[in-house]
Amino acid sequence: MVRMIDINAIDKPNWCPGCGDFGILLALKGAIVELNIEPENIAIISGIGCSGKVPHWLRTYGLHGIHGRPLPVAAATRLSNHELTVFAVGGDGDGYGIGMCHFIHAMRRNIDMTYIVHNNMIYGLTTGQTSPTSEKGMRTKSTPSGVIEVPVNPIALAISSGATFIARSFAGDVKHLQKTIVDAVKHRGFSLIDVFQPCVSFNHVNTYDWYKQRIYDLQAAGHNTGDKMAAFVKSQEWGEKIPIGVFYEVLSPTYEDELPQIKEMPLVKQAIDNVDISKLMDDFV
Amino acid sequence: MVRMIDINAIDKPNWCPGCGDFGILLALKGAIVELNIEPENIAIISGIGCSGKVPHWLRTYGLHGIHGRPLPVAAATRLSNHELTVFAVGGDGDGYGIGMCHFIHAMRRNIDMTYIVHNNMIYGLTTGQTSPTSEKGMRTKSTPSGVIEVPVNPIALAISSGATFIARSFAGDVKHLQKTIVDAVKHRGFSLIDVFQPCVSFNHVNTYDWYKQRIYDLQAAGHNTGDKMAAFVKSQEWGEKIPIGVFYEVLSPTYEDELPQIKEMPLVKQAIDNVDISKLMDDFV
Amino acid sequence: MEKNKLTWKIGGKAGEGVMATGIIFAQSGSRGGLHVYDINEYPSLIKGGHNTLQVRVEDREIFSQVKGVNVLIALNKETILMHRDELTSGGGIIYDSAEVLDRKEIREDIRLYPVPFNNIIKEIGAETIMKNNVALGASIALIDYDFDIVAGVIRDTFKRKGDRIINDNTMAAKAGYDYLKKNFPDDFNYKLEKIGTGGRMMLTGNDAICMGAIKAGCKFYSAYPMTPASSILHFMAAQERRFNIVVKHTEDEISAINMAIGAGFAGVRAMCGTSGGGFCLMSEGYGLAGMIEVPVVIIMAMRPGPSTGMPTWSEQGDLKFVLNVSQGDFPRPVLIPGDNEECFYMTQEAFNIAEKYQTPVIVLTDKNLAESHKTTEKFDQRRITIDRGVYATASELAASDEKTFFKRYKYTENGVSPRTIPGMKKGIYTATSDEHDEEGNITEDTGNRTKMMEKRMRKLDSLAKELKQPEMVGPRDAAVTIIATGSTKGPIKEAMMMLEKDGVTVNYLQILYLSPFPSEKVASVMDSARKTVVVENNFTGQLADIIREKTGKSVGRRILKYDGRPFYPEEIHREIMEVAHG
Amino acid sequence: MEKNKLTWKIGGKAGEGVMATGIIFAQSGSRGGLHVYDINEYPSLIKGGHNTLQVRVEDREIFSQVKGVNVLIALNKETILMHRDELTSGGGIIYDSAEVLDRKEIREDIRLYPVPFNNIIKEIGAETIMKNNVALGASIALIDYDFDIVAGVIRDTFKRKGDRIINDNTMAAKAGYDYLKKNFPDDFNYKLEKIGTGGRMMLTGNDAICMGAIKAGCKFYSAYPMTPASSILHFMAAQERRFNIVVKHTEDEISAINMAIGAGFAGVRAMCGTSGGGFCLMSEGYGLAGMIEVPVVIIMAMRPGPSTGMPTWSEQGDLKFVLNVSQGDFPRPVLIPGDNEECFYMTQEAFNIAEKYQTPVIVLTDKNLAESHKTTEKFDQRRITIDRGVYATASELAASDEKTFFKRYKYTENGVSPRTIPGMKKGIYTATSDEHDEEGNITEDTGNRTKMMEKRMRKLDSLAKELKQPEMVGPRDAAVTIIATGSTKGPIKEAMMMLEKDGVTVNYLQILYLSPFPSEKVASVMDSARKTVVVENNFTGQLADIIREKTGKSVGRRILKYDGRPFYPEEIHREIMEVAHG
Ligand SMILES: Cc1ncc(C[n+]2csc(CCOP(=O)(O)OP(=O)(O)O)c2C)c(N)n1
Ligand SMILES: Cc1ncc(C[n+]2csc(CCOP(=O)(O)OP(=O)(O)O)c2C)c(N)n1
Ligand code: SF4
Ligand code: SF4
Ligand SMILES: [Mg+2]
Ligand SMILES: [Mg+2]
Repeated sequence: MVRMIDINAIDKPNWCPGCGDFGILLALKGAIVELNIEPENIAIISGIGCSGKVPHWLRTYGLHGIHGRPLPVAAATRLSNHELTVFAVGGDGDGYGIGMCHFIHAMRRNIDMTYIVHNNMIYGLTTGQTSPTSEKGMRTKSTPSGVIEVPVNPIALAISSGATFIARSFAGDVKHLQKTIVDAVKHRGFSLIDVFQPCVSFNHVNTYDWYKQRIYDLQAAGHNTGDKMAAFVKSQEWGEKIPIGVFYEVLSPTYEDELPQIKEMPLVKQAIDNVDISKLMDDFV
Repeated sequence: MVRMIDINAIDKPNWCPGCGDFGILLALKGAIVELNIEPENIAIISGIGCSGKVPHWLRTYGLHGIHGRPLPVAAATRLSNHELTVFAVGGDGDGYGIGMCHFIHAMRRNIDMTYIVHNNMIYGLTTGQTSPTSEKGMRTKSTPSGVIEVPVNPIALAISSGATFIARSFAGDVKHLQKTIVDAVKHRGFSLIDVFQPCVSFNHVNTYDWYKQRIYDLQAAGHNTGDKMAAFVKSQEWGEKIPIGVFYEVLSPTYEDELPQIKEMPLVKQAIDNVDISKLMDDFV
Repeated sequence: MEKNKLTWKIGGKAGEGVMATGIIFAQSGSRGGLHVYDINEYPSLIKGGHNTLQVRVEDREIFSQVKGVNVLIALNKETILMHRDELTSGGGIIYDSAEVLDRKEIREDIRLYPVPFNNIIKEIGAETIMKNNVALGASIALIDYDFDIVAGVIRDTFKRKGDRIINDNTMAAKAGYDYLKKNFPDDFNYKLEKIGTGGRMMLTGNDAICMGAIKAGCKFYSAYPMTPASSILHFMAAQERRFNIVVKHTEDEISAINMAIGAGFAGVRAMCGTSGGGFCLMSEGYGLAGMIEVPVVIIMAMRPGPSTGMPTWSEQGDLKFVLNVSQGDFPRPVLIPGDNEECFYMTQEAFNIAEKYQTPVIVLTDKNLAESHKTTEKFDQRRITIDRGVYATASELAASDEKTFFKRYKYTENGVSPRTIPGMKKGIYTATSDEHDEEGNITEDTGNRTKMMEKRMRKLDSLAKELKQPEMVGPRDAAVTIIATGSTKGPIKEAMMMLEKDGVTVNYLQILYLSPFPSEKVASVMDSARKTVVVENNFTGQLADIIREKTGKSVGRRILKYDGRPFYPEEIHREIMEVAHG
Repeated sequence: MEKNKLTWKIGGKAGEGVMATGIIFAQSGSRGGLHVYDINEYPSLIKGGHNTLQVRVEDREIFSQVKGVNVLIALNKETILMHRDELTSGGGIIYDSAEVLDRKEIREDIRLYPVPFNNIIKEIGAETIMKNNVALGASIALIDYDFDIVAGVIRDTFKRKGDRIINDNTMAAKAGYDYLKKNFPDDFNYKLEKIGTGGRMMLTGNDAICMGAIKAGCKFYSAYPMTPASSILHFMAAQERRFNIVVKHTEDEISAINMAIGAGFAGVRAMCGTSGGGFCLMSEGYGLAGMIEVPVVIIMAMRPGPSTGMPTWSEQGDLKFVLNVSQGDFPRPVLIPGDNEECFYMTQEAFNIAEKYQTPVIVLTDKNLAESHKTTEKFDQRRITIDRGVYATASELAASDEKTFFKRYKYTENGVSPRTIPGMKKGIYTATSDEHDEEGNITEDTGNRTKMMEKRMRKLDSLAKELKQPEMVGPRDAAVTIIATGSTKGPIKEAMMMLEKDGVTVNYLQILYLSPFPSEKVASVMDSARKTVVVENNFTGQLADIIREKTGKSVGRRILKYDGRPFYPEEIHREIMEVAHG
C-alpha cells in the first residue's frame, strides 16, 4: 500500500499562500494513494510556470522541462515505458498558449496518460500577463487596455480534437478533483483535466468566490458523458453557471494498442546489445 | 476596373499537372477581379509547401515565409496597414500541423483577413508524408503501417475557437470556391476557408472523384449559418456525405475595431520623424 | 562621517513590496540631486522567496553596485542572517523590534535599530503591508535625509491609487522617521544630503530601450513574456495609446518575431523582445528576416542558461549563440550597449541600421542592465536622426515594367536594394524565404545564388565601414588593458577608479558591436597592449573566443564569473591587481 | 578505349522516374563488382522541374563525382541543352529520336544515339512511364555491360509490385538494349565490364545513419519531414516493426526533440533528425537535454540557407550555428562524418557518447552526403560496442535515503553522475531545466551554480580525452595541407589523387569532431604545415573561423563554394595548384 508519506517530498511548495496549486497537489497526491501506484512507477512531466513546479513537491519521477512542451515529453516517456503511469502538468499559458499545437495533437493521438492543466487564467510565474483563457476585457500587465481576443475554450477544443476523456475540476474542491484524477488515470486513453485554479496574486477577478458562485457539477446534473453533442453544448456554458465534472468520455483504441512493437514488453526493457542488421544490409546489396 | 491581366504573373505555376492548387489560384484571381481590389493593395502571405508558392503566381504583394507561420506575419501586416486586403495561404501541414498554435489563436483574435488552407490531406512538397488531416489508417512514407491518430477537424476547431466566418470549399469547383473567397473577403473579421485540394502525386485516396462523390453544398441544403450548434453538428459529418459551403458566420468587433491607435490612419502612414518623448522622460524624474 | 556615499539595502520576503520600497528610496536620492544605482535580487517565485534591493547613492555619477552595505532594512530575520556580513563597520540594521535577536550573532561594530513596525502601523491605523514605509522612514531619519523629498516620491508613486493610500503611506513613513529620531541619538556615521533638485531620470536599461524605441518611431512591438525582457512588454503596452503603437502579447515567440516581420514588411518600424529560450524559438524567423531583407529589431535580454537556468539572475552566456544562430550565412548586426544611455541611443541606432540595411538587428542586453536603475541625464532628442533607408523613387517605380515584378533584390554595390512596401503602385514583388532572383522569383541557379549571397553579405561590409570604431578609455600605455562588452561596463569603470587609486594604470576597450566586429581596432589594441584581460559574465570567456576568432590573438587572462551575479568592481579590481603584479 | 571508368548521367522532368532509373543503373554497376558514386540534382518541386542523377562507375573505390560525362540519357530536349557541355570528347547522348535536334548545336566530338522511345514502348505494349527503361537498356548496350545484371536489379526493385510490372520494365529495357545494338555499330569508347559478383552495399549517408542507429539499439525516432533529413524518417518508419522501434512523425520539430528527450529520460536510446529551420525549432529542446543531462542523438542534415534557402541542394553553412546554438554554456559534442562508413560508425558512437556523457549529441551531415549513393563494404557488426554509461548500482540505490531524492546530479570528477530511470526503486528524482542541486532541486545558490556549471562542462573535457585525434592523410611534409570537415572528404580524396599525378604533394586533416575540437592537433599541424587551406562548402569559411577561434592560427587560403553544389575534385585541384605554385 502506498501511503501519503511515501510520496511526500521534504521541501514544501513555495507557491504563494492560498494559491490554488496547493489544492491540485493535494488532490494529485490523494489520487496516487487512492490508486495505489508505486511512486517509482509514476512520471510527472511539467512545463514552466508556477504550475510547472509540481514534480518537485512529491516523490515520484519527474521532469520539469521547458515552457509549453510537457506533452511531447510525456507522450514519449509513456511510449518508451508503458508500464509507467504518466502525468503531464502545466499552466494555461503553457498548455493553451505556447503549447497549443501539442495540445491539439495530443488529443487526437490518444496516448494513455493524464494531462492536468492549472488554469488560472493568467500568467503566474511571469507576474501577471494575460493568458489565452483570460476573459475578454481583462486588464493585465501586457494588456493594460483590456484583452481583445475571446478566450480559448479548452473543453470545446478537446471535444473537437477527438480526446477520449474530457473533464474540468476546481482546485478549491479537492475531493472533486481527486475523484476526477482517479477517473482520468483509470480511463484507457488520453485524459484532459482543465482545473480552475485561483491565482491569489495576479488574478483578482477569477477568485475562489467567483468560481464557487458559478460552478455546478455535471454529474450531479445528470449529464450524459457519452453524448458528444451534449458535451459540446455544455462546453459553451459560461457566465452565471459554469459546469465542472466529466464532459465526455469514450473508449477507443489507444496509440499504444496499435503498436505491435511494444506488445510484448516496453521499449525500455528490450535488449539492444545484439541487434543484428545483416539482413538489412543484404537489402542494400 | 482590375482585370485578370493586371494580376497575372509572367511565370506559370510549377505545380504538378492536374494539381488542385491550380483551381485555388484561379478562384483567388477570379475573386480579386470580382472584388475589384487594386493588386498593390493586396498582400498574400504564405507558408512553405506546394501551397506556399501561390504568391509567386500572381501580381500582388506577397510574402512566402517559413513553414507554418503565415498567420502571424499576415496578422501584423494587416495591423500595420489595415487599408490592405490580406490573405494568408498555406497547406494542411503548414496550418494544422506545425502551425496549429497560430491557427487557434488567429481564430480568437478576429483580425479582418482571409485564410485559405490548401487541404490535400498530405505533405505535398516533402513528397508524401502523413498530414494532420490524413485519414486514420492512411499509409504514407512516414506512416507505412497506417496513421494511428484521428485526423484534426479544422471546421470544428474553428467553431470552438471563436472564428467569425468558417467555410469549406473544393478546388475542383472553382465557381463555388471563388464565391466563397469573395464572401470571406467581404466578411468583416477573420475568415477561414478550408479547401479540399486533390494532390494528384501523393494522395491517391482523396482524389477529385472521391470528393465529387461525397460533397454537397450546405447553402443548397438550407443550412443556417447563424447557428453555432448546427454548424458544429455539420462539422462532424464525414464519410458518405461531406458538406462544403459556409458553416458559420457571425459579426463581432474585429481586432482592429478595438485599437484606437489606428482609428485615424494606418500605422504605416503615421509620421515618426518627430516623436516627442519629453513628457515620457519627465515621468521618470 | 561619510556624507553622500551610501549603500542602502532592503531585504524581505517576495510579495511584501521590498522592491517598491527600495525604489522609493532610490528615487528620493535622485530627486535630491544625488546619483543612484540599484541592483535587485529575487528568485523565480512569486511569494515567500528572499528579495533584496540594494541602492547605492553618491554625489558623483556611479556606475554599479559596490561591496559594503551601510544601512540594511531587514523586513524579516532571514534578511539579517543572510546579509549581516555585508555591512561595513559602523553600518546599521533597521529591523522589527518584535524579532528576537541574539546580539552575539551580529558583529559588534554593527549598530542595531529595532523599530516596532507593527505597533506603529497599528497606532496610525494603516495596513500591515505599509510597515515597509515605517522602515523606510526610519532609515531616512537615520541618515538624516530630507523627509519632504521622500513624501513627494510617495505621493507620485501612489498617485493613481488615490489620496487615502498616499496619506497612509506617507504617515507610516513619517511615523518611522519620528520613531527613529526620537529613540536613537544622532550618532550614525553615514549621512545623505540633498545637493540639488534632481532633474535626472531614474531608469532601467529596459526603460531606456523602450524610450529609444518609441523615439525611433517604433509602431509595433510583439513579445511573449520572458524575464528579463518582460518589462519591455509592460512598458510598451502601457504607452501604446499615448504613442499609437500596436503592442501584442502573442501566443509564443515564434509568433512574436513573425509578427514583427509582417509589420516590417508592411513598412512600419517593428520590434520584438525576448530572452534565451524565447530567442531559440525566434531563431527561424530571424533567418527569414535576413533572407527576405525585412528590417526588424530584436531585443535579446540574457539570463543564465542553459535552458531555463536561473530566470531572474544575470549572465552574458549567449554571445556566441546570438552571433551564430539560424542556418546559413547572412548579415547579423548585433549591438551590445553597456549602460542606459547606450540602451537608448543604440536602440534607435538599431532601427536605423535595420531599415538602412534591410536586415534584422539584435540589441543584446542582460538582466543586470535590463533591471537595474541608474540616474541618467535626460536623453537629448536632438541627437536622434531617423534614417529609413532607401525606398524606390517615383521614377524608378514608373520605369518598372508592367509585367514583371519590381526588382526588390537588385544587385547593388553596397548590397542594399531600393525598397517598396505594399500599397505602392508598381512596386509589387513577393518576398520569399527561398533563394531568389532580383525580382524575388525562386531560383536555384548557381550564378544567381552566388551573386545573391554576395549581395546580402556586402551589406555587413558596408555597415562595418559606417560604424565608428570603439574608443579606448584610459591612458594609452597602461599596465593592463581590459576588453569587455555589455553590462560589465559599470563595474569595470568603478574598478578602474579603484585601480587608479592603487596606482595601477588600466585602459578599457568596450565592444559596442559584436557584429560587424571591430577586428582591426581590437587587433591593434591587443598588439600594443602590455597585458590584456577580458571581463565576462560567463563560463567559457565567449568574448575572448570571439576575439581570437576575429583576430587570431589570445587575451592574456579571462576574468570570468558565472554564478548568476554580475561583477562587483572589487572582484575585478582584485583580479587585475593580480594580473598587474603577476 | 576506356574501360570501367565511366560517368553516366540521366536527366529529365521531375516526376518521370529519373532518379529511380539512375539508381537501377548504379545498382547494376555495383552488382557487377564495380564501385559506384552518384549525385542527384533536383529542385524543390514535385513535377516538371529538371532532375538529374549522375553516376560514376569505376573498378577502384571512388569517393565523389568528377567532371566529364561519358553517357548522357536525355529524357527531354532540355536535358541535352543543359548538359551537352559536360560531355567528354567521344561521349554519347541517348535521346528520343522524336526530338528535333540541330546537329550544329552539339559539339562534333559528341556522338548521338537517337532511340524511338515511344515507338518501342508501343510495340511492346508497355506504359509510357517505362520509356526510361528503354533508354536505360540502350545505354547498357552502348557501354556493352551485362544485361542480365540489370534485369536482376529491375526484378528486385519492382519485387513488391508483382510480376507484370517486373516483366514490362525488363522488356522495355531489353528492347532499348536490342535497338541500340542493332542500329549502332559498336564503336563507343567507354565500356563497362563486370569484375565480380558485387556483395557491396549501395547506400546513401542517410541509409548508413539509419543502419548505425538501428545497430546501436535506437528504439525511438521522432522527426518532422525536412529535406534532406526526411529519408531518415522514411527509412526508420519502414523498419519500425522489424526492429521494434517507435517512429513518430510529430506535429513539428519542437515536439520531435521533446519526444526524443522524453524517450531518453525514460531510458531508451532515442534520436531525432532535421535540417536548418527545423533545427532552429529544436534548439530550445537541445539546451533542455544539455541541462537535464538526458542522452539524445540529433541528426542535423545541412542544406543551403539562410532560411528556406535551397531546400534540395547542398551546403555546409551551419557549422557555427550548430556549435553555438541555445542559451548558456553546456557540453555540445558535434560529430561530423565524411562518408558512409563514418555515418554508420559515428552514429553508433554518438549514441555511446550520449549515454556515457548524458548529453545531447549532434551528428552533422549535409545533403550531398545524405542523399548520394556510394558502394560501401558491409559494415562490421563486431566493431560495434554498446556503452550505456553509468547507472546507479544496486548498492548506491539501497544506500539512498528514503526521504530525499536520489543524487542524480552528483558532483563527480569526470562530470558524469550515475543515472537512474523511471521504474527504478529508490532512484527517484526530478530532472529540471532550472539550475538545480545534486538531487535536482531548484536552487539559485552561487556555490551550487558554480559547481554545477563546472560539473557539466567537465564532461566535455573528459570526452575530449577519450576521443582519438584526427589523423593526417598523405605525406608528412607536403607542399599544401588541407583541413576540412564533413562531406568534402570525397572530392578532396579525389583531388589528392589528381594532385599527386601532377606532382604536388598534399596532405589532409579531416576534422571528425567539431566539438570537442581537436585544437592541439590542429595547431601542431598548422605549425608544421608549409601552406594551409580549408575546403568548405559555405560563404564565410566557417571551419577556418573555428580553427582560428580554437588555435589562434589563420588558415592560408579558404577554398569556398556556396552555390548550393558540392565541390568537384577538379575545382579543388585547380585552386590547390594555384596555392602550390602561388
Ligand atoms: C520559451 C519561453 N518563453 C517564455 C518563458 C517565460 N515564462 C515562464 S512561465 C510563463 C507563463 C506562466 O503562465 P502559465 O503557463 O499560465 O503558468 P502559471 O505560472 O500561471 O502556473 C512564461 C511566459 C519561458 N520560460 N520560456
Ligand atoms: C520548420 C520546417 N520544417 C519542415 C520543413 C519542410 N517542409 C516543407 S513543406 C512541408 C510540408 C508540406 O505539406 P503541407 O503544409 O500540407 O503543404 P503542401 O505541400 O501539401 O501544399 C514541410 C514539412 C520546413 N520547410 N520547415
Ligand atoms: S503567482 Fe498565482 S499561480 Fe503563482 S504561486 Fe502565486 S498564486 Fe499561485
Ligand atoms: S505534390 Fe501534390 S500538392 Fe504538390 S504540386 Fe504536386 S499535386 Fe499539387
Ligand atoms: Mg497560468
Ligand atoms: Mg498538404
